[in-house]
Amino acid sequence: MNSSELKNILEAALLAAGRPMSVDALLELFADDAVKPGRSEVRETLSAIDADWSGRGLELVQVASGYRLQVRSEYAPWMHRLWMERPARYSRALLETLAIIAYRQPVTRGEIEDIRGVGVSSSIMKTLMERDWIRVLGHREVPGRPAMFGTTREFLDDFNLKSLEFLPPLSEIRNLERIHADLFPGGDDPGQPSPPN
Amino acid sequence: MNSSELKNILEAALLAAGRPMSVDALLELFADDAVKPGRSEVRETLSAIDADWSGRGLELVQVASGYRLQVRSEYAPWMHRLWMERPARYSRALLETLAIIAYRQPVTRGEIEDIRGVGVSSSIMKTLMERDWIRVLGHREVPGRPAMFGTTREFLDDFNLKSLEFLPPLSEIRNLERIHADLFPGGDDPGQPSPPN
Amino acid sequence: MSVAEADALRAPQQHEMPFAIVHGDPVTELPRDLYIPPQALEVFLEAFEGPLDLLLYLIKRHNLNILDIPIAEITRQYMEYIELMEELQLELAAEYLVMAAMLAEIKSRMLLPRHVEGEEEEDPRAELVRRLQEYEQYKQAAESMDALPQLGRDVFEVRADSSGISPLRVQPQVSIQELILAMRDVLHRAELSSHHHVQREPLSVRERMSSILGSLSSEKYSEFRMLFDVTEGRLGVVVTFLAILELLREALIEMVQAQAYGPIHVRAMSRELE
Repeated sequence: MNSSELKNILEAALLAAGRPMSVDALLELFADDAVKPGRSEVRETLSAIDADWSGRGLELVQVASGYRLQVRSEYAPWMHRLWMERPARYSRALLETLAIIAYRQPVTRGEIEDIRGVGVSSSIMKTLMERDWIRVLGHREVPGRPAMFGTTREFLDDFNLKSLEFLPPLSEIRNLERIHADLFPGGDDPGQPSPPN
Repeated sequence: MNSSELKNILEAALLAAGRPMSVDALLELFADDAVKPGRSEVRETLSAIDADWSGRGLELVQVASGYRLQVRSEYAPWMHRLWMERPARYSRALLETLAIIAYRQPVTRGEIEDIRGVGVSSSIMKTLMERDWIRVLGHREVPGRPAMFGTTREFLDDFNLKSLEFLPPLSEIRNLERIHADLFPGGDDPGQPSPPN
Repeated sequence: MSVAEADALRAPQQHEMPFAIVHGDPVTELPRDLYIPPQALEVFLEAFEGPLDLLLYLIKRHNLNILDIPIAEITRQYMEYIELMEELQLELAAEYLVMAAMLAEIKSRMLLPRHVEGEEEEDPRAELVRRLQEYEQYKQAAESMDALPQLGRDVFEVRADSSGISPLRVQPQVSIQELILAMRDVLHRAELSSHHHVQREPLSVRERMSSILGSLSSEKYSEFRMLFDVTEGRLGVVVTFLAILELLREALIEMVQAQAYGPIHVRAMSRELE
């Protein structure tokens, strides 16, 4: 086995193993070979592999259990997109709740429920809080002192609004067909109101 | 981003993803970048990566789900020593069943049995399903509504195939026109696997 | 079963039948000094994937033309094989017996005189030949498929370490349009549930605009939320809100908020009173 062959095998093994490989574990790969590489030869080859990867996306590092080829941390910003956890779309109930908070703030959960005509689940409020889109502005001075919710700066940022004034007025929203046609020229109609029962 | 940076990112992604990456999936990595590489730039960089790995332990292949950097088959003897378990060798019955599904899809279990002249065991179908190599495409509208099976993207990926067209061609039937006509009443070319619809 | 018994089972004309297939090579002679466990014979049985496979084996073994099978000879050999199995009391798949019956039928039809009515009669072997060829096609396809580089057997996935890199948790994106459409739905529903007063809506907003303006002074700020009367229910509240928005749009009123999220105060624009 020549040295480039040895390097190919060791590099492939480091990449395929899915775990760090000690020099012993690497030597083990050649148990069936008539001519086995020596320990120092393996070490030298690891140095050569390390040199090969300098200035590239991976680096050879030595951790407690052996050597491994790992993605350089400077590439993390691109790599973490490899494992995007993409949750499902938000529910209509959540969007309506957010819209009511945006337009009616400060507003209590009870008021939101009055407007929507149905209860608002705690998980919706929790999701909106976690997303940093809404916050508690204070408490209404009525029995029970319900929390009043309003939108946040993150909400404005995420929706690309300079301020709440840039939300279209409700009076326009209700003449919808025109807006609708403008918004969805392709004929897609994700916002069709649910038909009345 | 210069071209060597782009190559480093794409190479690291192919090495770290643990799954084949389509050009679209690779482009997705740059969603946050102000200047995003173009599709043709990505393709050119993939060619450069392919060239970089020539004569080394890995190769860049294109399978159904995208591009994959994989250890070349010539290094299999050493790679097998990485894991205690030997890879499963599949029985002829399983391989013949899989071949009939691959070439004849959509096909029912009864049709597979007709071709093989012997029953297909449930355990074979179960193994193929568990392996994610086959799936139910629908049901034949005949009494009993038997399930029709076809192969999956995973099957193509696992057999290093870009699409069904790359399956080895079926051997020509050395025979009389009469038999040929019986076999392929639609005038299909027996030398080509019929791609699924 | 002893070697002697196994020996006795071999009829003289069976010498070409394999007793086992070892590494693909048929073994036709039982090693004299070896005890063959019954499992080994089962392995031999399992070497065939059914009657078609067995027939193909017999045809190949004797270098026969698949398009012109000497049916009597093949039937004889096939039956010997079946009998051997039965004598060994190995369970035989039903398909082997069905094939035996089919062979017997073809054989008898072959014996009948041909060209009875002058019309070309189909060769009694045609269906069998068709099935054999079709099976052979897929048998070969299975072999070629098995020869393809298989992931995990011939070629291997790689997985560079990325344990230091956390997955990107992406929240669903919502566009302002979706938000507006959600609000539209809220308004629609509010209207629908309010006794179908939809057509009166613009009017009541106008009315409310007037009453709000009337209640506001340009000298003194009023608290925004005092303009709402929750006892009016959601429709009333929405109407008030719309009226305020419309007044703002028309620059009839002015709203101020001393601090972020603090109370909002409203007053009529002074020029309106001039």
